[in-house]
Amino acid sequence: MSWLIDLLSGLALLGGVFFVGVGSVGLLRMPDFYTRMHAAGITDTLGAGLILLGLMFQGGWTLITAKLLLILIFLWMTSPTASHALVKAALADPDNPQPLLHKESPPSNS
Amino acid sequence: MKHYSVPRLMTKLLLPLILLFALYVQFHGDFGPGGGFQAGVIFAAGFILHALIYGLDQTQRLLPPWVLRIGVSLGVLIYASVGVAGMLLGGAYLDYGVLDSHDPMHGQHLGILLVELGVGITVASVMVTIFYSFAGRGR
Amino acid sequence: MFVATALGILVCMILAMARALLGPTVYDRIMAVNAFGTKTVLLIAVLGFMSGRPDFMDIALVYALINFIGTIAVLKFIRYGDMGWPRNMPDEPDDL
Amino acid sequence: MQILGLYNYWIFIVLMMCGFYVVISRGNLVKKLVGLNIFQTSVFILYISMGKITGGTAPILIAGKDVVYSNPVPHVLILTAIVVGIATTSLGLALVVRIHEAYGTIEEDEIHAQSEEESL
Amino acid sequence: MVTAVAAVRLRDLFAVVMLFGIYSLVSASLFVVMDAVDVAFTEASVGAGVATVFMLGTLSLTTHREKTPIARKPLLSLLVVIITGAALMYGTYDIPHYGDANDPIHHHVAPHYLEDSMEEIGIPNVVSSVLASYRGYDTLGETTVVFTAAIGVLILIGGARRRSKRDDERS
Repeated sequence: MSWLIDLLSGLALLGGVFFVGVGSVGLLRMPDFYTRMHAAGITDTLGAGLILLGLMFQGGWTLITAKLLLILIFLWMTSPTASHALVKAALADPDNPQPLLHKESPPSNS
Repeated sequence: MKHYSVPRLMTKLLLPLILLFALYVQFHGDFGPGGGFQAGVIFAAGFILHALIYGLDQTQRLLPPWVLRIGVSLGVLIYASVGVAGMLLGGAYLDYGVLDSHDPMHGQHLGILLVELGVGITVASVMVTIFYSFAGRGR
Repeated sequence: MFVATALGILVCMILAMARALLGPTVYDRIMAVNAFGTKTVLLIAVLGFMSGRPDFMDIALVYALINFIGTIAVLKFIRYGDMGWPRNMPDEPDDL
Repeated sequence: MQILGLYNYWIFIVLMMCGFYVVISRGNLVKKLVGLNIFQTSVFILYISMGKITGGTAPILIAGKDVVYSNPVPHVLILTAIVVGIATTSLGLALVVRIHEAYGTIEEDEIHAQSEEESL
Repeated sequence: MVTAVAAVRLRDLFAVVMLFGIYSLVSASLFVVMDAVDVAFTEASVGAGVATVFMLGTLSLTTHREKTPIARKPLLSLLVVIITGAALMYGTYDIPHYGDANDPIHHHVAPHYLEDSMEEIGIPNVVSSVLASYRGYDTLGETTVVFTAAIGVLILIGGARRRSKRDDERS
């Protein structure tokens, strides 16, 4: 039973690190602000979720798991809110370059 | 106001959790990491979040500045009076062992609890006071 | 296993820090700082398990909360240049 | 080996020198405060690193186990120092705000220039 | 560590404040590595949240561009800094090694705190017991300093201007 838990948590941690890595590379390499925002979302949801899940497997049914769950809930509540506020602020700022979508496609279809 | 709803709702959901967590840190400080200083700062951070989202006036209605001014001094007063109480009960200043005549360990527990409470009240009030000063200055 | 995870997160933190340093606009920097905070939460959680004392999740919890407050404060500052909004003005543009 | 064991002090010295450089070379008052904070944090790191024992763990006692704990005394000192540090920093920031109201600038050179003009 | 170096180079004070937030996060994780959990807790709650908010408050009341682009006398400052750093580094050769269990500081009062805390105080967190009980005077002094700082801030920028503005509106 122990090896199964280790295997599961190892897989989850590996997946989590992979997604965090993808998010970070995206954060660095994407061409403009809005696409970078998209990459950062991966870190916040899948990466954090999988890593904390892997840790939860190790924690077992204890207070630690409850706290990890709380961290996960907080992260999933706060980071979309922060992203939402961030994008709204960026869109409202006239100095900031607007998304490419508005420049390339005619505004009639949406 | 209606465009501002997502952060507002989240604040409404998060604020009780933050304050509850601050209280947990305050009173669980004997067993895990935590204590008066940290709890005070977290408590203040909760109110700062409220002030950022809902505006300073709303927060000042919730937590008026005169409460804070009392709180700032009350914390230090609690701390110092715990020491004086120890002196009155026949010990040295800030010696908590005499607070409970049966078991010195309970006295120590009680003393640390009260002292941490005093520290927490002072730190929280000081942080919110400073925030009010900075935020209220700009208008 | 935990060591590998922690190292991976560290590398990602360095990437996020590079974005925060390079970031052409202010918003890029804020986003990088936010992502950096999230990664720090994960790193602290993993470190707690690594050192064999996993009862220190409180710190990670505090990070998750405080990071949000910091981001909101920065955004608010950028948007309004003032901490005391809303003032008693009825026609304040109120979309953040 | 003799030298490598001292790396924590080197990190602390580099950080401290960064803070020191900002404080003495920059004219902006807010930046000076940030430099002072970096300086302060480097001292924190020095204290905490002195309290660390290799193989030790955090000084929260576990009943019934025989483990090495790190030294709690520096932790206590730094714990209070951080909170006092933020309080004094905010006092400094308040002074900066007052200076800005009085002189209309937060650059040290301009303040000196203005006060010299007044004294003439 | 790199953050600090970078933070001093940037001219936009706003970015400096944010980088200072990152720097605080990094140092807090460093504290976790060095077993100082309580300190990391404090640094996390103070450095990332409250300090940033206060600095932003100051920036909103003043200006957020630094005007002088480079240091006034960079060479002189750099020279002073390098000399001081070299002197400090020379001083480190007599200091005990990192993580050495035989340091003098681990044999003065710390063993007493660690061994007797359970019997005398009865709480497992030694940091709390030292903070509140063994070194109670110290903490009382610290609390008083925080109190005094709040009084100072109140005197300096507390609400004075608002009252005068209200008077203006009344008159």
